[in-house]
Amino acid sequence: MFESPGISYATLWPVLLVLAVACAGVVVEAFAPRAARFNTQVSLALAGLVAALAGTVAVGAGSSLGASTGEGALIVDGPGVFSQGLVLLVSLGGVALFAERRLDNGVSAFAGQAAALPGTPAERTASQRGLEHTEVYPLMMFAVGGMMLFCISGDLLMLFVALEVLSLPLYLLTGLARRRRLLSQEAALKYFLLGAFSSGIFLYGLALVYGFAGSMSLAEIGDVAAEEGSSPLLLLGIGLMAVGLLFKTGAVPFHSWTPDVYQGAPTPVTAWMSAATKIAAFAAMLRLFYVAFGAEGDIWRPAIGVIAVLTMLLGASFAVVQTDVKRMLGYSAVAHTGFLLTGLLGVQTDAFGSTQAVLFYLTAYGFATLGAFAIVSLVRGPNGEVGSLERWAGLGRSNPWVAATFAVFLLSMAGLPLTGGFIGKWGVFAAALGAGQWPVVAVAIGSSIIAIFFYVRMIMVMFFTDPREDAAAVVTPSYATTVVIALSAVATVLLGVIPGPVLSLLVDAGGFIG
Amino acid sequence: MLTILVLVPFAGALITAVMPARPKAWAFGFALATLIAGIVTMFTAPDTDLVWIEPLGVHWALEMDGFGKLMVMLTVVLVPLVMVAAVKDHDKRWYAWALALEAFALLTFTAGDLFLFYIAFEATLIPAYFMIGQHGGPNRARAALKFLMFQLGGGLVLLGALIGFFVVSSEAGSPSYLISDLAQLDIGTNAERWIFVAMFIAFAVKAPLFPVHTWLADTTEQATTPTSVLLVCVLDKIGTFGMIRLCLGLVPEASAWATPVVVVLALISIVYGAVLAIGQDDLLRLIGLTSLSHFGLITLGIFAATREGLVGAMLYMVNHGVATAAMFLIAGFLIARKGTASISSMRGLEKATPVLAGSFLIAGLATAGLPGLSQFVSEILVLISAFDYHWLVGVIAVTAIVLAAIYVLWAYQRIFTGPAQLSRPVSDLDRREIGVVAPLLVALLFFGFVPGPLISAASPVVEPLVNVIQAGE
Amino acid sequence: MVNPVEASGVFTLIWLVIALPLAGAALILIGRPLAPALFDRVGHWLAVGLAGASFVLSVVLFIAALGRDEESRQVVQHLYTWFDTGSLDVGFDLLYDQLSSLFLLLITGVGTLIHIYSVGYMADDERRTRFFGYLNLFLAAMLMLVLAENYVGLFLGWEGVGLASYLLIGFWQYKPSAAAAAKKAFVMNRVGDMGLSLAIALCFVTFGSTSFSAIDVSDTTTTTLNWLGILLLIGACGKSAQVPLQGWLLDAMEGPTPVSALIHAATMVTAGVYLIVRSSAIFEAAEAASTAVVVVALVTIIWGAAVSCVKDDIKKVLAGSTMSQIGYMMLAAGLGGPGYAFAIFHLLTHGFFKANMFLGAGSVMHGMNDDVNLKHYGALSRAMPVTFLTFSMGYLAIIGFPGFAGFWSKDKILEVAFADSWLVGIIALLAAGVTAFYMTRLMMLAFFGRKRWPEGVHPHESPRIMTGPLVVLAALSVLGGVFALGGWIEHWLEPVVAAGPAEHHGPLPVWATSVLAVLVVAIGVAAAGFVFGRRPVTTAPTPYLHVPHVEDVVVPPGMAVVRGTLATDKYAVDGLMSGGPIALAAIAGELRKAQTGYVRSYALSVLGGTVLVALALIVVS
Amino acid sequence: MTDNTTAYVILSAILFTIGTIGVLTRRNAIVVFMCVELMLNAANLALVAFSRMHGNLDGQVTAFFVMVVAAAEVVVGLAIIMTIFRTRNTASVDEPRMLKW
Amino acid sequence: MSFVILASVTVIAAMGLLFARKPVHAALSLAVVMVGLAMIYATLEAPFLFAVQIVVYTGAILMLFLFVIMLVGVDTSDTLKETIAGQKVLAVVLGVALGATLIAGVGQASIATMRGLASANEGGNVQRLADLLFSRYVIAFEATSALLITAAIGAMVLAHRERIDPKQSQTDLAQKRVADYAKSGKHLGPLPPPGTFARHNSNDTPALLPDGSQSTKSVPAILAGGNSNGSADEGQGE
Repeated sequence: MFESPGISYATLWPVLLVLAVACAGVVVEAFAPRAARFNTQVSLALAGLVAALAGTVAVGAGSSLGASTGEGALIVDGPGVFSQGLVLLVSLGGVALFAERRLDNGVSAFAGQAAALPGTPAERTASQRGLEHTEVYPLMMFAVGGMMLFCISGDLLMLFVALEVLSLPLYLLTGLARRRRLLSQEAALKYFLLGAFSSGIFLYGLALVYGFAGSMSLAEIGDVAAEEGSSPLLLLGIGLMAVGLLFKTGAVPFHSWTPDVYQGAPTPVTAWMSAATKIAAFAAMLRLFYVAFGAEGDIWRPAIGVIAVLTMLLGASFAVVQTDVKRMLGYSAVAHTGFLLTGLLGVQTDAFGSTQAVLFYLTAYGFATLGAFAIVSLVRGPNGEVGSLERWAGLGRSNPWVAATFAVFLLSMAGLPLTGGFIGKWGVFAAALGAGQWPVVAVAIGSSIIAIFFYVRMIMVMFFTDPREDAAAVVTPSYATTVVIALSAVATVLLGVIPGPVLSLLVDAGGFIG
Repeated sequence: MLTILVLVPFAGALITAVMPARPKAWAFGFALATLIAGIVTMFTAPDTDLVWIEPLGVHWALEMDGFGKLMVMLTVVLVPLVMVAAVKDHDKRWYAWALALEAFALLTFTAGDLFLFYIAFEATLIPAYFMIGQHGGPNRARAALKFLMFQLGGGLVLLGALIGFFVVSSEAGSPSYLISDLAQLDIGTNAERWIFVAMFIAFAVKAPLFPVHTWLADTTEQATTPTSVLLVCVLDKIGTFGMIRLCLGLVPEASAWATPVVVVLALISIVYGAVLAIGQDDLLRLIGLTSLSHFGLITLGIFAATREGLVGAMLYMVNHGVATAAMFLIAGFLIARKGTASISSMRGLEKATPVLAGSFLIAGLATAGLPGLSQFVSEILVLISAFDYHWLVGVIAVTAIVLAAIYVLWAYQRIFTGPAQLSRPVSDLDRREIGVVAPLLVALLFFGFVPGPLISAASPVVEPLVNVIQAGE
Repeated sequence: MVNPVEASGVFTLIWLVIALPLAGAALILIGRPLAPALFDRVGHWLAVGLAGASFVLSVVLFIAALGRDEESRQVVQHLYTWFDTGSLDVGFDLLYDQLSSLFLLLITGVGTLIHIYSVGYMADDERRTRFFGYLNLFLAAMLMLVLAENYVGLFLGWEGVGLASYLLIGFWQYKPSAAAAAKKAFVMNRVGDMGLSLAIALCFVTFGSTSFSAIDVSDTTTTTLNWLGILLLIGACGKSAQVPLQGWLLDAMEGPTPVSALIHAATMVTAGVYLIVRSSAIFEAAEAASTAVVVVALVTIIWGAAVSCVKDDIKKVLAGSTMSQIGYMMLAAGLGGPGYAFAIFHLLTHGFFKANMFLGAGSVMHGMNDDVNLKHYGALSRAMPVTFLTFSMGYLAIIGFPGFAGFWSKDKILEVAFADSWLVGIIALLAAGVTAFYMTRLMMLAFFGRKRWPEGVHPHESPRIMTGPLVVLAALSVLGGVFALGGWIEHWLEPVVAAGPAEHHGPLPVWATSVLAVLVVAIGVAAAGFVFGRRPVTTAPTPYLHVPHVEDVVVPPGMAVVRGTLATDKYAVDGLMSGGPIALAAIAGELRKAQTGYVRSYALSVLGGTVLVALALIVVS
Repeated sequence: MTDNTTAYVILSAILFTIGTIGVLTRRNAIVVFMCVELMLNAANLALVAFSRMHGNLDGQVTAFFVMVVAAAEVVVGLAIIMTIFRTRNTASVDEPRMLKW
Repeated sequence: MSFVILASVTVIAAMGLLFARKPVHAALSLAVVMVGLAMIYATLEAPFLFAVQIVVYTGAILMLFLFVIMLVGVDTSDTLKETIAGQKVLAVVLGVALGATLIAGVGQASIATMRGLASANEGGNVQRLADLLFSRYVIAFEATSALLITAAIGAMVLAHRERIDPKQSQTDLAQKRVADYAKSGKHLGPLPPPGTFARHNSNDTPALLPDGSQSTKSVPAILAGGNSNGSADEGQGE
């Protein structure tokens, strides 16, 4: 009865490597002396990610693309590998941001002693001694591994496990901020409780889908669904599973955690998580919806469309009234989810279809949000990062380069031409319009206008407003952060100016397969 | 060659931004280089067509027909002039932005690819935003924001049209954004109309037309006059440029379908803008609002879609650019002297500043369409075409000439005439300022009597458009 | 009908007629700021010289034209193509024909005289040079107006004279009243220009060209022609100060007196008459339009005369009279047929005697320290003998004293009027009487009676340079009738105005009209003599006419409209545009309260979303 | 012993519903979390039932995985809850609400 | 019949989660649910899960819950009074709506009768599960290791206080005490143990000193500030 599963390690090794690095990190944590841990962990993580990235590229270029492995548990197809690569790229940036220790007097953004109570002598001692939790790197690696699995999951079970693998470290990382511990812990609690709640819903949907199809494999579900047509069981399953994924991406009305968590989490975590989670979640969502539920497209598209509309409108509108930069970017992330969902409404085509559109959007958005939050972490006052929008006034004069770079990211998020965000926006709108979803596109355009408002206002505040007395100042970061910001900016611009190569790559990568 | 035309100012912008010493001189040098490049391209300008973003069918395609030449010339001539005008109270950032604006504006006017056009169309806004926001009146930040919001709003609507084209083009085969390809495209009536509406909204915001004009006066009030010149005289032209190039050029049937509505909007703009201008106390707002009226006339000429109308509209775009530039710059010099733009706080300045007053009057009368000054020719052509379209349209449009006389002369009367009351000495235009204004005034006079070169540039472009439209009807 | 030949010989110099004064204007206006001292010394003589040169050239051209056959007296000179859109071809073309030849003589002749006069009149003005620049500019524009071969060219001159008029009325712009008057003149002229602009448009739409020679009424409906005529009439009303666009002319007297003489009496204001005569081909075929011209003319005749009766300002009396006289010309033009020629005839004689009287008035003011109030005059005949005598010539001419220029020209018009209808004739006739009345009043108050001079005023005769032109113009006022000898002017203009044969089917014989006119005039003079000669009247005999002018009716509500529009724009239009974001922010500000911070609320929204999604999927399927 | 799958699924749906309502109404974080566990258990029940219905063991395997996942989740969750409790001295989920609007 | 009984028991026990005031009671009712479910699994031909459910879920996970409840304080009880306006009503309405939708959906679905697992379980349920687990689901299985490690790290990070200073030995402590006494005359003897002379014996009840006043030092810092008897003006006796 037992058949050895045909696992193609040639295509899987990048994921396994990342997970192995995570385990190695744990070992390091256990045995390496404290002084050596930071450097070891960071180099380990960077090396692992770089190697995995190289591996992903090799897999992407290799001939085995499109094969399923582990008896269908994982599908190593073009879009999947692309999103894996993307996750790895932003995670590289994430590691660099995690490792930033120059901003806060030689310590990182993570708590010195998470177990020490906020405001106690123990906490102060930990801070003074420069303690930090180097466990964040293995945690992050686990999350990255989970995300990579999420991108290529070929069955429901894998999807669920990967979801948890990527989520649990995120819950933990959210609660590890060095400053504003209370906010951070609150964010962690909220993220965790809601995450668990939504994964419960997701799981129930999974059960229903399984009940309908009798199989966990996405492809088989797709076949059964195409054969038998829609049953309430399947539809309810789709709905509940969608909720789980929409929660992860932060779509309205499942978005409420987003601003709180984005604001509360340590900024490097926010930066990385906002980019990476969204990439992984959308990759999984695209696969799930196109491969398993493709036949029910006519049924779920209206619902997703309504959610997209709500997400865009509310995300953008709420962002308008924010006074905290991180929170504003959090709501902006919600709005972007809406735009991405617009892209989801399209169909997969041979040429430029919704898969390409969404993935490109994710690329552009990933770099922009990574860079933007990285800059947020630079802008500080006496008590750490300055979130208050008003205190950013005049930054364009005191630090023109930083402000200008931030403006580039904002403009990209706003979707202005010559930035990646524009092509991304163009793409998702085109995908949706091509599928005849013009009402959603119309709303999307409307909410883009709203969204532009707060991005542009931010630029106005930085460049055209006189600084206040307690204005924030920019702290010079280490090379790590500088490089991340610079590369993100370059990528953002390049994606706008010469998007051709990436688009061609995506077109060549084809669509999601089962 | 056309690529160079675009790249020169762009490179100039970058260099100006980083140049530690004498950045303004560098900027001016680059503006002059662009002027030279512009002149050279008048004669030898092979079209460029390179594939840019293959999956989307986007090309780096540059081409320049007679109409494009007119707009390019207007741009490359105005930029050095405003740079001279701006030298005193603008820093190097402004100069860098101005060059960037020039680069993108030139790109818009020469784009042979709709996607490229759109990118340049939107990209112009960033320099403009910073130019408004960094120099000018106390409320400039808000004005800049308002400006940008209106423009980007319009731009996003245009994006809808852009995507619509892509979808149609993809369905027809391989996608292409080349304007020449799109013109061949068979778009369904319904889609064509929607595309038209989207494009028109964008261009109406840009131009501007009633009722999406409200950013205009706020912007011109707060921005410095050199900025306003670039905005109103160059940037806004993209709106009407787009109406001709894209609305008439790509979706002629829909244009014909929408003409009644457009004409009504244009008429409202003409009268409304002029009436608003009459009621202004702020000189810069006044000048800004006159443009609303003029853009109404230009639009009217475009959509009347006769030979006279189109030629007139194209000429009008150039002439309005020159005349309004002169108005703005002179007003700027005046305001620099008085420290305020409030008309009611000026009186009897003619005595102290006869040259300034005279220049203002000439520019103002040009704006009012006095024969012998360049704007007249375009205005009469537009009026003729409007009358040709429907006599009532002509009758309403013609009120512009009275209203224009009122706002120009009343402003002149309030500012320059009456007993001189000078709390502090006010000097007349100096050499630099005359150097800025004189070329514009000479151009106004010259093209008033010899508009031939402009017309011969515009005519070949008009011919096919008129044929298409008449065939469409 | 205009059917010209190409320019040759001396006629290739037509352009120079315009170019000379234009060059003067350009030289002076640009050169003065560059070299003030030089131009202050010679600028005015330069202007005089160029105006004179232009006059000489005009005379030469006239003589040359006289020497030509009737067929080749219409000469067109194509300078260059002004603008050509493919369908609309407007050349920068000049047309020298019988009509423009007379105008050339009048404009350059009277113009030169007034230039000379101004040298004296403006001697003390520090901006005199610029004044001459403007005068030259005016001449150039006026010449362009009458020499243009098409309506667009005419419009160029038309607006050019408007500009010059604006500049000159407002020459003393430190006076707010002058500045306001200048603006008013220009704006009201522009109201007329709307008509002319539309006429150009209609002309193009109808005939496919704006050239005079392209006017061909044979293929055109009467309705179109009537509209064309009415549009032209509107244009003419503005420029020629005809009711209802007459209001600016009285205010225009704020300008220096030579300006009033040249522009607002002799030349520019008659441009409307020129326009109608030039468009005679259209009016001949457009009966309703012609009738409209007649009606406007009659109303203006009465209005102008009435105004003149009650004004105490000497220049305004003359201005009202000008209106009235131009009304006569319009009347003649509107009546058609030989009337066109008579209109031009009266235009010429009026140009002489009215310029004469204006300059005389200027001379008086010069002596009276620029006081214009008739109440402060009196008994000036001895203080200023030359002025008095020359003014008297003008006076006799205008009231139509037999033998004087005005007699002949007005007589012709009365003939035509009576030929048309009793009513028209009688109104014209009575107005002639009123003319005699108010002019006599002016004479009595200014030159006779007691001295009413304010203190410190010592009237004196003007210098020779001013009286010289007065004498010349006085002579012309007397002798202007020569044009009518043997119906010369009718014959001369016949090829242009397309007049029918001069037939008289009037109810009265020609001689009876003349006699009646003389009688009525005599009564008018007598009445004035009776009223003002016997007792020292120092106030106007009737209460000021409280008839509102058009602009008084239009401006206040106009400003209300402006204010209303401003408010609309600020609150309604911009409110809608910019208020959207504000409303959105307000709504979002309220809605975001849903983000309570309670994790359970968040969970609630997740659950709510779940229920909705689930239900939606079920429902959709 | 019944062969009717529907009954099991309905039971699981009821448990699931109770779980969700509990999450929304209970304030003690631990209890809230227990309700989440109830939801997972409900899903497990459905999985096992469906597994039997379809005659394959995928559902059972999944249920097993869910238990593993739940175990890990519980550890992490309780750790977070403990942290909050130690800081604030309360396990109420309503208490930490500095992040809002 | 057994299903009906088990179903009723589980549902009633599940209701306990909604209505039990004390977390402990909730945990215990959850235990009942889990055991009930385990029995249902047994009836559903899932003997392995039956065991795992009891061992892992009831035995491990629930014990963890209980443990934490102990840490947090067994006494703490939830008031069931709702503080967020409309929350309870909406929660019930939406929850019931969801449940109704699910039940209706499931009811409508044409669910086949059970095929039974006889063939699938051939050779033993555990063996067949293992076959699947190590073939088709082996990657997921591996991935769960990541989960478990994450959980372990998480617990360590959040709960473990790393020792920063070297541990003080008895000698060190004694020397320090004496030094303090020498310097500031600080009490040399041991602190009173908690609960001494007190009416309650929980950790957070301060000891009463012989003079009847309370000693704050007797309460662990972590519990100080909680609701104990007479904490309002503690320490005044010293």
